[in-house]
Order: sequence, then structure tokens, then C-alpha cells
Amino acid sequence: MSGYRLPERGALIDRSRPVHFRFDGRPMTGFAGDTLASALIASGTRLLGRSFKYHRPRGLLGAGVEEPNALVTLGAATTREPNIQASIIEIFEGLRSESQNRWPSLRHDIMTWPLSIVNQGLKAGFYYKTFMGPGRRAWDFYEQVIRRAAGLGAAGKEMDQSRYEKTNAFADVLVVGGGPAGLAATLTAGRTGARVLVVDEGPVLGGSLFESRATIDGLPAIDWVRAAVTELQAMTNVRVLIRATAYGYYDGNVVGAVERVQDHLAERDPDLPRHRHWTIHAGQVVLTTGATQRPLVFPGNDLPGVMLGSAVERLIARYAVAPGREAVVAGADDSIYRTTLALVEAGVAVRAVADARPSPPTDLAAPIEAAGVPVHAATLLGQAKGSKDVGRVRLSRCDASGRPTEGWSETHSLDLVAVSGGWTPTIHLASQAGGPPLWSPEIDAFVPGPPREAWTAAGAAAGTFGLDAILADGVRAACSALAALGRPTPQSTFAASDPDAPQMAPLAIRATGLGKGADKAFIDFQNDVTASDVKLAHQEGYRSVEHLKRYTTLGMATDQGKTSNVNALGLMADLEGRPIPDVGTTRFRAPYTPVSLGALAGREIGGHFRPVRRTAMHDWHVAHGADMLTTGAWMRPRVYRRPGESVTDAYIREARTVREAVGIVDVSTLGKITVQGPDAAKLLDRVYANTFSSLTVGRARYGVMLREDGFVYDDGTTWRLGENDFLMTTTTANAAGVLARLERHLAVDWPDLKVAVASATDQWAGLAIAGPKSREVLRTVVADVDLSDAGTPFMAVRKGRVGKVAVLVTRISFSGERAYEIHCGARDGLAVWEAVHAAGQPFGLVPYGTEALGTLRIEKGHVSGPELDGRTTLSDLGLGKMASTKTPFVGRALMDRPAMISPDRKVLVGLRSLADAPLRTGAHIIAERMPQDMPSLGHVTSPTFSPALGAYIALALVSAGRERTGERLTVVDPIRNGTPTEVEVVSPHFFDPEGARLHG
Amino acid sequence: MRIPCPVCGLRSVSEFTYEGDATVLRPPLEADGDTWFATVYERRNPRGPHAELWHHTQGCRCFVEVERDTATHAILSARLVTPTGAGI
Amino acid sequence: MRYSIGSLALNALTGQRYWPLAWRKAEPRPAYDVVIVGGGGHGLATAYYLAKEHGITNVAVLEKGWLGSGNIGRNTTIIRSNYMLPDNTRFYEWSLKLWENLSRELNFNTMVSQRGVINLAHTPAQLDAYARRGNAMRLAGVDAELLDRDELARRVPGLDLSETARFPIVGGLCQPRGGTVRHDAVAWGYARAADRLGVDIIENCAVTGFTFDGDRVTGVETTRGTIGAGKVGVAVAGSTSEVMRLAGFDRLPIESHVLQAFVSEGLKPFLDTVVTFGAGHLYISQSDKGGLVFGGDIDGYNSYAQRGNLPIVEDVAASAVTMFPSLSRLRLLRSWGGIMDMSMDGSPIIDKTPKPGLYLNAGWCYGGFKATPASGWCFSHTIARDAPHPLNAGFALDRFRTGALLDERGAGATPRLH
Amino acid sequence: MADAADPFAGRLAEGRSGGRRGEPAIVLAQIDPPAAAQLQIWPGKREAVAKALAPIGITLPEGRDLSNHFGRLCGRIAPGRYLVLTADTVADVAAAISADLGAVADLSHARAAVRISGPAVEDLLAKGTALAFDADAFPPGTLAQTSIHHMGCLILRRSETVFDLFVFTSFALSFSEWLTDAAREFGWRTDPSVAIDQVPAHSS
Ligand SMILES: Cc1cc2nc3c(=O)[nH]c(=O)nc-3n(C[C@H](O)[C@H](O)[C@H](O)COP(=O)(O)OP(=O)(O)OC[C@H]3O[C@@H](n4cnc5c(N)ncnc54)[C@H](O)[C@@H]3O)c2cc1C
Ligand SMILES: NC(=O)c1ccc[n+]([C@@H]2O[C@H](COP(=O)([O-])OP(=O)(O)OC[C@H]3O[C@@H](n4cnc5c(N)ncnc54)[C@H](O)[C@@H]3O)[C@@H](O)[C@H]2O)c1
Ligand SMILES: Cc1cc2nc3c(=O)[nH]c(=O)nc-3n(C[C@H](O)[C@H](O)[C@H](O)COP(=O)(O)O)c2cc1C
Ligand SMILES: [Zn+2]
Repeated sequence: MSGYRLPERGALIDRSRPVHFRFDGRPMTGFAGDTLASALIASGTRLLGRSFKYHRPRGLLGAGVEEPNALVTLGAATTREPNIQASIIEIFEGLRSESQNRWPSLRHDIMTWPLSIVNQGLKAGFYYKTFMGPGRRAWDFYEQVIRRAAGLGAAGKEMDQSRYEKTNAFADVLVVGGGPAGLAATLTAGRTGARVLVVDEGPVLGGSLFESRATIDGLPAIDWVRAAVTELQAMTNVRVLIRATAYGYYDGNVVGAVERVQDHLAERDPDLPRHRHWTIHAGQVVLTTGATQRPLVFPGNDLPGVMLGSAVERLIARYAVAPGREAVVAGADDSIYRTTLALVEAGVAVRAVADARPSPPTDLAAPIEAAGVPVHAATLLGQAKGSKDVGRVRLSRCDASGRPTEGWSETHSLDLVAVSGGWTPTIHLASQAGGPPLWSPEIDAFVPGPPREAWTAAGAAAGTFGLDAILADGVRAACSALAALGRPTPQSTFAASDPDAPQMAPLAIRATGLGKGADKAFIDFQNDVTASDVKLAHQEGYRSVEHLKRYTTLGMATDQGKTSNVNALGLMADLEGRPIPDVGTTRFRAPYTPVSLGALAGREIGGHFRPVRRTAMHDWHVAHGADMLTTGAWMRPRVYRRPGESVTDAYIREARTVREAVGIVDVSTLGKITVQGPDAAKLLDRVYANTFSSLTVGRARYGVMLREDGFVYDDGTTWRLGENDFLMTTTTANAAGVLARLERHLAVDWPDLKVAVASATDQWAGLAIAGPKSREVLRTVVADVDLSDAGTPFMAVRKGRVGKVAVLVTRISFSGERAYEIHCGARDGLAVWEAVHAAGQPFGLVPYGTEALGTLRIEKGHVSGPELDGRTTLSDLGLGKMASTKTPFVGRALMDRPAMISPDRKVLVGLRSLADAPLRTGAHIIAERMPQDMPSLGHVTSPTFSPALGAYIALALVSAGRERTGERLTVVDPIRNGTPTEVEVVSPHFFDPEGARLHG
Repeated sequence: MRIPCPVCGLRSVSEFTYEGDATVLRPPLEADGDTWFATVYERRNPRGPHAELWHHTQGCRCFVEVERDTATHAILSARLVTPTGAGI
Repeated sequence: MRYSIGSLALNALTGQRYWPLAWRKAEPRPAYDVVIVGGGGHGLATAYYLAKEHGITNVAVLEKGWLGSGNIGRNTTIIRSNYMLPDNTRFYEWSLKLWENLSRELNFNTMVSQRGVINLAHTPAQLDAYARRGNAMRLAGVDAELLDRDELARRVPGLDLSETARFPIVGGLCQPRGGTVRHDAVAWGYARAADRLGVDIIENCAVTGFTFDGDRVTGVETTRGTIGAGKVGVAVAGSTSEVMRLAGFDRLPIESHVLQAFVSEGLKPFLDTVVTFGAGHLYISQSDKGGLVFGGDIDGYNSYAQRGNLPIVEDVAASAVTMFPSLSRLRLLRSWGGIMDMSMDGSPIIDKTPKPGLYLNAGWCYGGFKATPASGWCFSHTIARDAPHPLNAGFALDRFRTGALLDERGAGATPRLH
Repeated sequence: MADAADPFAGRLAEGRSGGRRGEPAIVLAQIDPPAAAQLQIWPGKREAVAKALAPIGITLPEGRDLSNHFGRLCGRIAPGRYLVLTADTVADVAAAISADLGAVADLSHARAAVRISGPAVEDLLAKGTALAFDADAFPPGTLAQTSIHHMGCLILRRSETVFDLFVFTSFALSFSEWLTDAAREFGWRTDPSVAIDQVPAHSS
């Protein structure tokens, strides 16, 4: 029990609103405004987590997004959320949190003990050197064990019920970070009337000003913040987003941000999202993201109770929490004095301040010494000891460059150590959108490199320290953004007076107290990477910072090295004897802090993953028992099952009815493209392998298109409705692709052609009516068309009416039967369908689905999607004769390359099962009954039971297949445990090869 | 990434379909196999400025020739590919 | 020092004092029998097999950055041989066989984890297409099985198998021997093993030109001086066009595209296999550290930038949550990109070039990690014998001219579609 | 009961949802399907076409603006390409344009339309598409083509707070699902259907 609540202070908490929550099942109380970390520490809990590898006990290190240790799991079942930093969770009534990576409990973790024994072995790279045997699959075994020990929290497996929204925002100036620099920038830009968006990840604007003792424009810092916020809220051109993290900087000045809308609430509105993703399109971006304090690297530096000075300040100022009673403060930059003052003022007994620099800044040290706290110059924190948390530290002397020297040392008993290893500007976004960061020796850290996008960094993020300078920097950044936008730049100043303003340069100290027998000195706390791991990586040659990272996992934890990277690079640079800029830093990547996948996915999940396309007759199909099947974006009826029917029963019945009487099928999903203009026929001649200019008005023709590489792309009929007016149909799958091709040809390749194309797929609803009685049905329902063979011959296109609805009647057959298609405006589709359906009843008409459609076309040997698989040529498909020999067309130049005309190509054939057993799509064809290690001759593309032939048949692509006609081959389907089936190779035109029925 | 469509203005890349190297011009259809082979298969694929076609599929459906640096994704210029004086 | 229980114990007791450099920091020598350009997986494996299988040890691998900085160091680590076209099935199956013994072969634990690779099918037609592929594999002696929904529910808990899904899952194709490998370890393991056989591995050495005697290549110019070479093998993945241009090949059937990948925060075991989504584009597995590693489509434009844009990030997240609804509460930890050498038919090239002594290994698209051992095996053979190995005979550079394409997707000469 | 020919399948017929915090901030109204045609003008024929269209009350607009002549709307969707929307018929447009001037494709059945209005209307659209809708960038009378949830969408701003949206007919149901779900946090209700030439207050 070492932390406690202070009677005063706590800018963010509301003492009148106690909040009850649980940690590892224990009921606890905090105040509204507390973070989980502050509330836990206030109640004396400081053991908050276990480390990744060694399961070491850990407390809070930082108080913001840099926190590596205090990860907890929130919620349960549908709300379970692992790996959340206790330092950023705002508590609410009923919050449930659990510690992670420990068993059976956080205090008594069974893994701690064995791991502390073997930990000499568990050094960086350990896994690469062992577990290679015995036996080839030994790793599979070890891996199971290791995976269980690794990982952090456990994910839920239940569906999340929350909503996630995504939205877009536009801003002239986006300001990321609402600390003093960000506020100065926002005010400056906002006052000019520019559209400004400011985002801050915290629950309030103000950033580090909450910990500041400064005055700005005569007001205490916090009051100035309040005034600024009030002013911004009154500006209609300024939008403020809090609890919103700008996590990624993308090309074209697009910034991704996630707003946590309701995570802090006990009562959540189900209509509001949990998180909202913002895609921000910014003219200019001002990055005022502040800086992160680094820990010191010394043995025992991970003991609970060793904290960053900034975290200590935050706990005191924002939450009125003192994290200990007796403290030592150590570091090598001016911030340790501010931390010390904060502790002293909070009533914590500070035993000593250790400043590694040879002479401390007198102005800052004086008030501290006046308060009776000894300030030791040239002093390092040598090591810390304790069992479950920190109990004592040893201070020792160092030389002017921070290297330990022999002699004086002093030991203090305490329960709190506040450290500062210097400040690292938060350059994540700048680095994502800029050149490599630059090393600044003055502040011993990297600052932003040259921008690649339109941004300016300011404040601590740009390496500027001292409140006055930071405010001025914010103004400067806003002005340069406004200038870049071509807007006038205002005069704007904010005057600060800061008693804690830094005075002296920091000193770089890398790692201290290492040596034989010393405890581990951690650099990356979460991933348990120690100073000696860095040394080992160096020894084994993993010296590039990127190798160091990958070999030791340094910086790869959830905090992405926010507190560890610079310490590690510094150590590696020392080992290499090279300056840090030569060593460089690892690459910064989005996200800056972890982002929920829900926010990135938004509402495009589950049933709404992609939109659905429905034909006008969709509901009719469903109401009439259709099994609807996804075909790309469309839904199509597969079969209309009657009670007791299987899919097979249904399609056989439907196909048989078509051959014997009549059936209708919804063909609305076919792609339709208007092709109009004086050069329309010329365009069609070029894009189809066969000729269209010779087509007369009122007629349709089947066409096949190739890709430029000479393989078959698409097929369909195209109708000439007028001299300059064609309607092209495409396969359902390629409708969009064909249109885009035509547009490309017209815009880019042949701009001289006067042709207009437009997608008309949605304009038309269509049905095909097929069967010997199709004409009789139509005669009762279609008006204004002469349906005689002379009036409407095969491939004729006629205009007529069904009731009041204007329709196009085309005599086209995919089934080999006498057949027609009727197309009408989409909104009339259902009426026409119902009219034809009703008219057909006396003739035994049934609706049929895609299965029967397939059966009918397979019986006729017509190719479709499974045969047009992007690898087949015209001649493979038996369509070689279609290719025009007169007019050149797309794909012709490459369609006869040697391998594309080789005699052993897989070509279209028919297969007839000799065994009264079904053939299945994807089954292969071999020469003998040998399912193993037999070269496959080809595969079954489209099988069916043929009611017309009373046999199982299939279309197939078989090597040199046409030469094999009459041969017996074997169809094998090992993956589905199919029995090998003997088949005969036959012509693909199984049924009515002469086409007599077309006219029947 | 945002692409400046000369017709529609600055739009998200997700509205466009990439159509590749704009310097590869289609030869006449009657050109020989070698010429078409080069057109269909061979690309300079430079690191640096690259002239490329983008189809504004979810917008005006025009083709835009964009010069873009493939090393940085910076967009250097954009122009509409369209029959000259197309009834604008 | 061999990695063994003994050496581990010795070092544990002596403060890890005796571990040597994993590979020497070699300085370039004036000339080598073979110079391999590109210190990625393929270049390193090639050097290793040149030394090991062909006795050619006077070899240098030149890497412009740090070893493994290219795609070997940034891929989603999936290995499998579930290809449909015979040339691919045979080649990738040989690769899988080499993977199965790789850790012991290299004395470096590359963590080959044969946890199975499952491709989900969302329509009967898609399942049929998988059956076709699975049958092709089975006929070639490769393991494959079709899974029904019950089996999927058992093997992949958390998967959305509901009927209300936009694209309900109807089944899947599984290759049980497929899985994942610790990608960086492959680079380091090959480097260390090649180094032990005498190969010089030279980092921070970018090739800036080639030297020729007539048409015959005689060496390379680099940022660390000119290096003579009897033969030069180029295996630079995404940089193929730029490097080959230096050798006079201005145009190749390749475009460089960016592919992004993602990792979540570490989790306790959540997913024990590799799963791919068939209705969108997503593949996902869990690393041994606990992060869910996933990727999707390429961004779809030429790029050398190793980073992509938001639309793909959002699309991948939507696919991931659609597949595993509970993922919405998990968080993305990091995203990155790599430069794919997308070939015009989606299959690789391992071949001699028209210039004597110059060999090319390229066109790996997003499938080249799994190819690493076989690629090195075949490329070293092609270089050593000046003739392709039967396994890479189909990966000829002139196949685009002859039309003997290996187009698994049937998408034609549009790299972004492969 | 939904009208059989209603591409929204009744989804926008009557209802309200969300907005427990007061009046719905989004109002949805189906637009009676207008007649629509795509007009393409051959190079150099703009003036001739303008002349041919004048007698039937259609004006070719400039830039992104929409022309509105007694309720007959015409918007430029690409250079040389226009979309005519009108409550009555586009047959006269086809008749007015001879083959040497351009081509007209009747798309009257190809699109479903919905009018959205209310104070949250820009916020609602911002969820679907990355277009700046503030009044300087997108004033009343502006037309834009974009996509919302993978569906092509034509957006007309009719007034400060009124937008007309057109989507492909087959996507209408999915689109309305998107719309009503995205509007939930603002609260929405439906109004009776309107005609395209029914001009909202403060319209252009
Ligand atoms: C995000 C992502 C996910 C992927 N997922 C998978 C997967 O799951 N399964 C799979 O099988 N494959 C996958 N891949 C593909 C696979 O990673 C690559 O195909 C494969 O790694 C390429 O071969 P490589 O290892 O030799 O290439 P690289 O590692 O890229 O090696 C090429 C090397 O050449 C060097 N180089 C370039 N130019 C020069 C020069 N001028 N001089 C010297 N050196 C030079 C580069 O620096 C680089 O190190 C993925 C790729 C990415 C990017
Ligand atoms: N040596 C020192 O004493 C020392 C060192 C560093 C900083 N400081 C103090 O820190 C302050 C620096 O001011 P400042 O304005 O530059 O920084 P700041 O730390 O006050 O503000 C940065 C703000 O940006 C937010 N932020 C960071 N990244 C973000 C992101 N990606 N998305 C959304 N929000 C994000 C942070 O939460 C924070 O509120 C000064 O008051 C200075 O005195 C002092
Ligand atoms: C299989 C795999 C797993 C990874 N896991 C992590 C991880 O747990 N934490 C992390 O920070 N990065 C992880 N990364 C990403 C790397 O940090 C890095 O982004 C990637 O290798 C590309 O390098 P670059 O970002 O330096 O360009 C992983 C990468 C791969 C390929
Ligand atoms: Zn456009």
C-alpha cells in the first residue's frame, strides 16, 4: 500500500461522483475522471501486470499512451477487450478489468519462478538456437507450449454487439494534439475563419498544461486552457475532437483518426457508435503531438514503484494521486526539478534528487534545496532493489559524460522512484509522412525529418521546449499552414511565464550499473528486452537497428517502443562506437497507438459486408420457393424447390419441363451496355472476334470477345436496334469489366470513334422463355409482334407490348429449344414476369433457376463461366471458326502464339458417364484408373444429369480432347472420395446437334 | 491517396481503377505479334515519376493520365484523356 | 559454433560470452565465381545451395541495405503448395519438402509450423473450383482435403458460419502441411549457413551497374566498388525492373506494386491455423508471439514506397471482422508494406537471360516467401549448370512470347489482378 | 404493403428510428422515379445540341452545376456527357438529338432516387463518401458522382439541407439499408414520396 489520494488537486476528477469498478474481481472505488491506473494507485494497488517473457511483476511506468506495463482486459464475452493500457481507461460505474498474462493470480504467477531460473538461457535469439529436434516435426510440439506462454490478453470469441461508424472530414488546417502548441495553433488559425479541426487523444484539451505551474497571458495555465476551449467552442469554423487519436498519416494529406465515443460511459446509447473512424482530408496539418519521457536503464528499473517523472506529475496534478510516500528523483534533464517540486508540494518525502549533470541548474535546484531536499550533482541511479516492488535504490557518482565512477555511493529506502531519461519528441505521424528523422544532439533525441506531405511540426514534437517558445512555435506553425493555403497570416502572440522553464541542456545517459550479478536492466519493458540483450545482439552481429529490433523484439510490443527505442539505439551506438544518427532509428508505422479493427471496418461487416443486387423479380422468386444463390453481387434463383424435392430433383424437373413444355428464367442480371453512334458497328467489329457491322437492324448475334492477350474474355448476344444503336449483353460476371474496356478504347485507344456507351444493366429486366410451347405462351401475352417464324425468325429482335408495358422480344436460345427473351424497363419487370407466368400456366410453364439453365446449356454444349476461365482460347472452346479473318480485332495478334495452338492443349469435349454415376465439377480426367501420380488430362467444368439423354454428362477441358472422341477415360475425384467413373469422350453437342428443336 | 480528377476534383483513390502505364499506347489492331507482345507484356516500371492511367470508375468514368512518383506517391500532374473538344 | 543444447548451456553459464557473429561482416573481394544480387530469401538460399549442392563457394551475396530488409522481412509467412497448374504444384511442393527439413538443414530454428492452410469457399461454385485445385494436388501427390462447415467450426472457432453472412461459408480447402515460418529466421538461417560454407554476405552494398564483355556479363558496379563475377544472378524481388535496367533490360513483364500487411496486439492462442477468406481478400494466422498477422489485396498501383493507403486497410479490417466477428474489439498494432514484383501472369520467372552469365529470378507476386527454398534450389541449379532445373523449366522468361502462360487466376496480363 | 415495383422494397415507405434525443435530424423521401437519359455530344456539336434542346426546355449546364429549367434538370457528368432528369419523359430528348449530334440512352428505369434532408444531412453523407459538402465547396445546384458503400451514387444538392441521391435500381434496397442504418444515430423518419420537379424550399 503506497499510493493514496491527496486531499487537494486533481484537475480531472470529480470528488462528488464516486465510481465503483472491479479489478481482478475485487470491488474498488475511484472518482469520475480517474483513469483505471490512477484509481488503482490511489487505492494502494501498484502491481498491475506481468511482463511478456519473464512474467515479472510490473507497475505503472508512464501515465499515458506510452505505458508498456499496465495492460488489462476489459469486459467479458461480447465486450471483452484485451491489452488496454490502464493509464488511458477512464473508469465508469460497473467497469470490470482483469490483469493479464498470469496464472493463477497476478500476485502469485506460477510462471515467474521457472522463468527466473532459466532466464540466463532465455536471452534474445534463444528460440533460433534450439527446438530443432528430435524428429522433423519437433517444433510443432514446442510451439504449442511456447504459444501458450506467449501472447498477452485473451481475445473474446463472441460477436461484438457495438456499432462502429466511419466518416470523412475536411479541414483547411488539421491540428493534431491539443497541448499548448496545439492550442496556440488552433486559436491562431481558428481566429482567421479557416476551417480548423483539432484532435486530441485525451479526454480534455490542454495536454501537459495540466501539470504546469506557468501562467499564460496572465492566467494560470489551466484557466488559460479553459478560456481557450470556450473560445474555440464558440467558433463555427472550428471542430474539436477529444478522445480522438490521429493514428496514421496517408498519402495526399489524408489522416486517419479514431474517436472513442462511448468507451468512458457506463450507459451507452445503442444508436451511437462505440468508436468513430475519421478520414480527415486536410489542406495543411500542424503536428503538435508533444514529447514522451524516457526511463532510465539500470538494474531493477522495472520494479513497481519506479515511474517516469511525467507520470508522477500527472497522477498528482490530474487525479490527486500520490504514488508513494518516500521518493528519490533521478535523471539528467531539467524536468526532474519540476517533478520533485510536484512531489514535495504533494507532501511526499523526497529523499534525494540525483542529477547526472556536473552542475545542476541553480534556479531550478534552489527552491528544492530550500525545501530541504538534497540535490546531488554528477549522480546516477545505480540500481534499485525490492521484492514485489521497489524498496531501495543506490545512488553513485558519474563523470561529465555520465559514465559511472568509483567512490561515493548512497542507499535510500523508499517506495517511489521518479526518473527521467530525457524527452523523445512524438514524431510518429511526422515520420510516417516524411523523410528519416534527424538527430538533435541538443535535446538528445530525434526530431522530425523533412516533410513529404503538407505538415509542420511544432512544440515539443518539433524538439522545442520551454512554454514561451512552444506557444510561439504553435503560432508559427499555424501561420505557415495558412500561408501555404494562400490565406492571410494573423499577428498572434501568447505570453507565458513558467517558473519551471528548462534552462540547461540534458545529458545523455544510456545504461548504468550493468555487470556481473546485477539484476536485469530493462529497455523494452513489455517485451522484456534488457541491456544485455542488446549487447548479445551486437555480439552476434545483429547490429543494424532493424536487426536489433527483429532479433530481440525491441519496440515491437503494444507501445511500439515509445519509451524504449532511443535508449536502445543509444546503447547500440555506444557498442558500435558510432554516433546515433549513423545508427539511425527503426521505421515508424501506423498506427501511432493501437486502433480497434471495428473502427476500421465500420458497418461493412457481416450481412452488410457488400451490398446486394436484386432483380425486379427477386421477391417473387423467394415467395415461390427459390433457393437464392450469390453470383458476384447479384442474387439469383438456383432452383425453385417444391416440398420434398432436393436441388437435384428440382433442376431435373425444371429442365425436363422446358424440353417438354415451357419454362421461364430470370435473365435480368446479364450485363447490358448501350453502344450508340455512327461508329458503333466499327467498335463492335474491333472488340468482338466476329463481325457485327454486317448485322442488320432488328437482328441479334452471338459474339465472343478476347482479351488483348488472345484468350477468351466474354461472350453474349448483341442486338442491333437501329442503324447507330446497339444493345450489347455480357455475362453477369463481366458486365462492369466490359464497359470499362469499351470506355478505355473510346477514350484512349480510338478517340476518333464517335460512339457513346452506357451501362443499361439496371435499365432492363429480362426473362427467357424456352420450350416447345414458348411461342404459344407468348401469343397469348405479347402484343404487336408477329411471332411467326417469318415475322420473328431466329435471332430477330422485335418491339412489342405485354399489357401496357413496352417490351423487346428477341428470339435467342441458350437451351436449344424454341426460345425467346423478353426485356422491359426494370420497374415493369415483375408485372411482365407475372403476366408471362400466368399466361403459361395452361401450358404447364414453370420457372427455372440457374441449375436447370446450366443443364440445358450443357446438353447443347454451350460454353459459359466455367469454360471461360481466362485460360481458354477460341479454338480450345471449339469456337475457332468465329474469328473474323477480314477485320482485325482485339486479341487477334496474340491468339496464335505457339503454345496457344499446341495440339496437346486442353479443349472442350463432352463426357458421358458410363457408370450411371454423377460427374462433379472439379473432378479430373485421367487415362486409367490410377488416382495417384497420374498426369491429369483435364478436368470437368460443367456436369449435369441430362434428363433429355437420361445420362450423367459433362463438359470438360481435356488435353487433345477432340482427338480422343470415342475414347474411354476415367474421371477421378479423390478430394471428395469419389469413386472413379468411366466416361466416354463425345462431342459437346449432346442434344439435338442439328438444332432442329430451335424451330420446333 | 487522392487523385485530382480534372472533371470531379480531388477524390479518394478508392473511386478509381488503375489502368497502368500510360506511355504504352495501343498499336493498330493489325500490328504484328511482336508489337502487341511488347504492348501487352513489357513495362518500364520505373521507380520515380510514372505516367499512368486511372479510370474514374466511381465518378465521371473518364480516364485521367496522372504523373505520379512511384517512390513517394506524390502526384505531379493530372490531365484528362479524352477526344479533343469532346462537346465540352 | 553449432547451435545445440550443449552450446546453449555453455553460454548460459558464461554470460553468453561465446556466441560468434551469426555471419561474418564480409568485405567485398575483387571478384567471385558467382555474385548474387539481393540479400533476400531467394538470393541467400541461392547462395547456400550453390555452395552446398553445386560446390561453388566463391560466391558473394550483395545486399543494398540490411540483410532481409526486403520482402523476406515483411511477409505474412504463409507456406503452402496448394496450386492448380502442374508447374506450380510441383515446384511449390518441392519447396514445402525443403521447408520440412530446413531448421535441421541450416542448424537454425526457422520455426516451420505446419498448422494447415484453409481457403474458405462461399458458393458451391467456389467450392467446386477448390475441388478442382484439390484434385490437381492429390493427383500430384500433395495433401489436400475439403472441409465442410462442421469441420470448419471445429478447426476455426470464432469463424462466422452463420447463414446471415453476406457470403455464407459453405466449406473450405485445406492443405494440412501448409503453415507458417518465422520469416526473419529464414534470412538469418540461410545467411549463417551460407557463410559457414564460405559465401561472403555483403550488406549495405547496392548494385549500381553491370560490366560486360560484349554481351557476356563480367561483374557488377556497386556502392562499394566494382566486383568481378563469372556469373551474376539477380534476385531482387520488387526492385527487379530497376536492377535489370542497369543490365540493359529496359522492359520486363513485371510491375512493382505495394502489398500491405498488418499485425494485431499479442493474444493468447486464438487461431491455430491459417485461414483465407474467399469472398474478399484476406489471409490470417497467429504468430508465435501472439499477434494476428494478416494481409489482403495489393493497393493496385505501381509503387516502390513500401507503404500503402487507407482503402486497403479498411477493406482488410472489414474482411477480418466479417470472418471473425469478435475481432472488432481487437486492435491493430502495426501496418507495413512491401514491394511486390507482380508478373504478367502471376507466376515467377527463374531463367537464364539473353545475356550470357546473367540469370534472373523474379516475378514472385505475393507468393514468393513459400518459394524461398525451391527458388534457391532451382536458381542455383540454373546458374551452376547454365540450364534450368526441370522444376523451373516452366518459369521461362520467354513464356510470355510463346504463350505458355502460368495464369492460376485466369486474369490475363493485368498484374494488379494476380 | 410495398409496391411491387418499388426498388426500395418498402424500406422507405414509412418509418422512423433512432433519434431518441428529440426530433429526427434526417428526413428521407422516395422520389417518384424520374425519366432519365444520358446524352453524349459528339465533338464540336455542343452548340448545335444546345439549340436542339432549347425548344424542349433543356439547358446544357456549365461545369458541375445543374441546370433546372421548369423542373427539367440537366447535369454534366463528364465532358460532352450529360444526364437529363425530368418528371415526364425523355422521349423528346431522343427525338431532338439526331445521330450526327450525339446519342441518347434512355435510363429511366436504371436508377432509384431518394431525397434526404434535415440538419444532419451533411454528416450523414460524410459517412458515405469523401466529398466536402460545405456550402462553399458544394453549393445548391451541384452535381457529383461518387460511390457510397461500393454503390455508385449520383448526388444533387437541391438546397442547403436537401440532397437528391440516385443509385442503380438493383442496389436500391441495399442502399436504403445503408442509409437508414447510417442515419440511426441522428434519428430519421420518412416523408411521402416527392417528384423530382417538386422543388424544395430555397432550392436552386
Ligand atoms: C506484405 C507481404 C506479405 C507477403 N506474404 C507472403 C506469404 O504469406 N507467403 C508467401 O509465400 N509470400 C508472401 N509474400 C511475398 C514474399 O515475401 C516475396 O515474394 C519474397 O520474399 C521475395 O523474394 P526475396 O525474399 O528474395 O525478396 P526480398 O527480401 O525483397 O529480397 C530482395 C533484396 O534485394 C535487395 N536489392 C534490391 N535492389 C538491390 C540492388 N540494387 N543491389 C543490391 N541489393 C538490392 C533488396 O534490398 C532486398 O533485400 C509477401 C510479401 C509481402 C510484402
Ligand atoms: N524538459 C521539460 O521540462 C519538458 C519536456 C517536454 C515537454 N515539456 C512540456 O510539454 C509541453 C509541450 O507542449 P506541446 O503542446 O508540444 O505538447 P503536449 O504534450 O502538451 O501536448 C501534446 C498533446 O497531443 C496529444 N497527442 C499526441 N499525439 C496525438 C495523436 N496522434 N492524436 C491525438 N492526440 C495526440 C497528447 O495527448 C497531448 O494532449 C510544454 O508544456 C512543455 O513545457 C516539458
Ligand atoms: C509475421 C510478422 C509478424 C510481425 N509481428 C510484429 C509484432 O508483433 N510487433 C511489431 O511491432 N511488428 C511486427 N511486425 C512488423 C514489423 O515490425 C515490421 O513492420 C515489418 O517487418 C516491416 O518492416 P518495416 O516496418 O521496418 O518496414 C511483424 C511482421 C511480420 C512479417
Ligand atoms: Zn472524375
